[in-house]
Amino acid sequence: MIFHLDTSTTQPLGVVLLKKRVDANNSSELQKAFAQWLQQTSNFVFDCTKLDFIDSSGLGAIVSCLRKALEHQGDVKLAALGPKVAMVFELTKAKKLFSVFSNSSEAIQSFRTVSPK
Amino acid sequence: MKTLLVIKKQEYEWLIDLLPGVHPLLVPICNKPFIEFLVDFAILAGSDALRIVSDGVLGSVEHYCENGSRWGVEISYGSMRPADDIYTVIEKNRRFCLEERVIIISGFLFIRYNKKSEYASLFTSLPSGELLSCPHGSISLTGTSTTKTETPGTLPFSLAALDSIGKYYELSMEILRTGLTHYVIPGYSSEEDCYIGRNVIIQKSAEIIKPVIIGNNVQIMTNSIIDSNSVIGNNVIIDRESFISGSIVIGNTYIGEHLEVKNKIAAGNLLIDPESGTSIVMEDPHLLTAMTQSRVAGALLRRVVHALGATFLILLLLLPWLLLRPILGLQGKWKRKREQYFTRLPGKNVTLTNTTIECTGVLSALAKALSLDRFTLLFKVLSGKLALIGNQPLPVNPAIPLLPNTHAVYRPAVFSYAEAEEWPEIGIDTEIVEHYYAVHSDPLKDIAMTQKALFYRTH
Amino acid sequence: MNPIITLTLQANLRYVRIASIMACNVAEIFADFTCNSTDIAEFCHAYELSVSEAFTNSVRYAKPSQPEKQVTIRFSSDNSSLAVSIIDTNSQFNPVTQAPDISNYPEGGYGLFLIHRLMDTVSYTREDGTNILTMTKQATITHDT
Amino acid sequence: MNISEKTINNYTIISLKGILNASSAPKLKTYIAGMPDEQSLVIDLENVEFLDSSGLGALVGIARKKRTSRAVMKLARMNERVKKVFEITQAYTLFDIYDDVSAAAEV
Repeated sequence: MIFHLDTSTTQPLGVVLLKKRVDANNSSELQKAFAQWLQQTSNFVFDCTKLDFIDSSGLGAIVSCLRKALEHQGDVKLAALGPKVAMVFELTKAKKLFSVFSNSSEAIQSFRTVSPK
Repeated sequence: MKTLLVIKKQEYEWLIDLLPGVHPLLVPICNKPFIEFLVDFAILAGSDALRIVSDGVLGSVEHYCENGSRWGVEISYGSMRPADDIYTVIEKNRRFCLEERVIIISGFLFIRYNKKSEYASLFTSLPSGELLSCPHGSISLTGTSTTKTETPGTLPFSLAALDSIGKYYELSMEILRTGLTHYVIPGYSSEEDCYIGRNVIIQKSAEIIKPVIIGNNVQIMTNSIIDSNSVIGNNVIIDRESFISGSIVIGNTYIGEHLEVKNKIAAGNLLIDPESGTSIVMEDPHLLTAMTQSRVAGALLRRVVHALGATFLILLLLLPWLLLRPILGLQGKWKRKREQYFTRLPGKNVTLTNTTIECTGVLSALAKALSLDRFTLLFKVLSGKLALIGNQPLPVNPAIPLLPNTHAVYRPAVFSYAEAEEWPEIGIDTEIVEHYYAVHSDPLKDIAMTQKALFYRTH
Repeated sequence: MNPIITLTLQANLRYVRIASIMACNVAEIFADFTCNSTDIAEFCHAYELSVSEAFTNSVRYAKPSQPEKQVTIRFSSDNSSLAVSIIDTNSQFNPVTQAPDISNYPEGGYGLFLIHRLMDTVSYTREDGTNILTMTKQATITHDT
Repeated sequence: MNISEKTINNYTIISLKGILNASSAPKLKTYIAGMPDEQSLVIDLENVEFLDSSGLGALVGIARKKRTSRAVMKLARMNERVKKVFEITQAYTLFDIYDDVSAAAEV
């Protein structure tokens, strides 16, 4: 999990590169870290380029990140979902909760065009 | 007329990995096993005998088709070597091919036909030789025609090679959308684009949109939607609020709550995207249900409730057991057998004493009514090795060393959910029922189900 | 399980056919009352083969030091299944079996594998110096629908 | 078990009749051992009433011998009961199996 703050946008944007797996073993790690990041910004892009396995705990963690971001008037957008991960999102209807982009620069760009309040 | 089917293992092997547990020749297309389409075609073409030749294992195909008497055609089986060409195969089946005209279908092919067309007279009049071919196989005819007629310009049938999951999906959708009246499709149908099997339970709030094929013993739960272009196999449960569209749900699959299956193939715990061939395993129990349940707390509570329940039963049954066990033992009606069973943990087995009480006489009837045959097993609940109610313990089969992975939720128990629901205790239906309850139960329901199991076992 | 018949034979390959014919006949009589006619032949063949295999094994592993060795075949049944036990006094063996690697042209080692595939349950117990291999198969009762 | 022999083309046709089990398999092995190793065979199983794994083992043994001496061994006219044993053990993958003796003896 690599986190960096992108300041090229009007408001700082948290870009998170997720690791290979987000599952029952490490999903709490993501949730804990996310609470920290929320103190710096409320807008996030989760870059899923490297993510190739996700189970329901991982999915739950990502959904809970989204919920917290929404509570802070922010958003979590997803980028570069691999085929297997995309299937899990579709199957559980979680895909409808997120804006999904084919790569992270598109996702970052989308935060620029829609000016945050 | 006779028909010789030559299908090499190499041609269908790809399907084994994708849909494990079912022989590729028996893989359902619109709920009808693949081989049956060919059997139907052979019969339409006037065959009175059909031989299936392969270099792969045909055991389950033989078991399914038997000698063909069900269709009124004589079915036999032959073997070949992987390197054999079609001429060698014909030589190896010379006796079968002798004297009569033989249609030879070679390859893992689907034949598109229309049951209303006249094939029998067509095939007797066609000249010998190859009739149609495609990169993955061909259909040809031996012997000479008895009548002299003009060969028609186009034949009223065509070939579709099955060489990828995408083709399989496309073909199923093609039949579902446009070809249902061309074939014999299982199920009751009052409209030509809707087939429903036996014992199908559809909740009032569920919605079903044509064209659709639904198999036998299917449950479609509250508020779920079966959108158009779906094939639901036998013994399937579509749980609450789920949405199925343009998808094939192979038999014996459980689709959990709140799921959305769109343009996919679901088979057991596998979900396959036919376009890319990607598949994910839904072995994670949460993916089978709503995502938010707290599993750990539930598990602990369940264990406590089960242990309390078991203690209660032990106290209740101790006296009858102490009284009846020695008597029945002396009468030789108390039979015990120790066998190895799978536990929840892979690789770990548990030895259970399987008691059977011979049901003759008042005392053994009483012992059976009180479920004394399960008495000793109750102690395994206290030690946490078994649950009070759950799945029937699976015996360790040396041929299958690991727990079959169809059991995404497997909780070996003293009593089984199937017993509580009075389902037959063997067969695939049981598995589905147990699976359903294993996913849906909570500790309180478990107590109620245990009561039910105790009650039904006495009747 | 009610006992039906017990047969004790000298541990000699000469008698393997007696054992397997007997198994076939007992199975036929049993199946006649329980299953549909179509499955009888297959049911009987399973017993004929399995007993042939088990008896052959018992004779093959009999210690040559005791030439008067015997093998006992015991049949018993309940309403729907027939059990046959092969009892001998050979040394203990490991009944777990796997498929022989056919590509090596093995001349033996198919016996227990076949039994496992033909029968529903196969259990092995060792009691007071005897081996008891019990094979059971459920007579398929086909329901008319 | 009865063993009879005839010749078609370059093949010796061995016809078996009766039971092929542990007690009769040695007879078949001895019979085959009395023939030259290079002799190609067709074994006609039509009248084999019963075959168990000892019988199968004997046939597999002959096949192996013929293979090492570059001779051919084929099987012909297997009935359903015999076929079952070949199927469970997958031994059918080792043999060329014909439904007709003369077809087997041709190639």
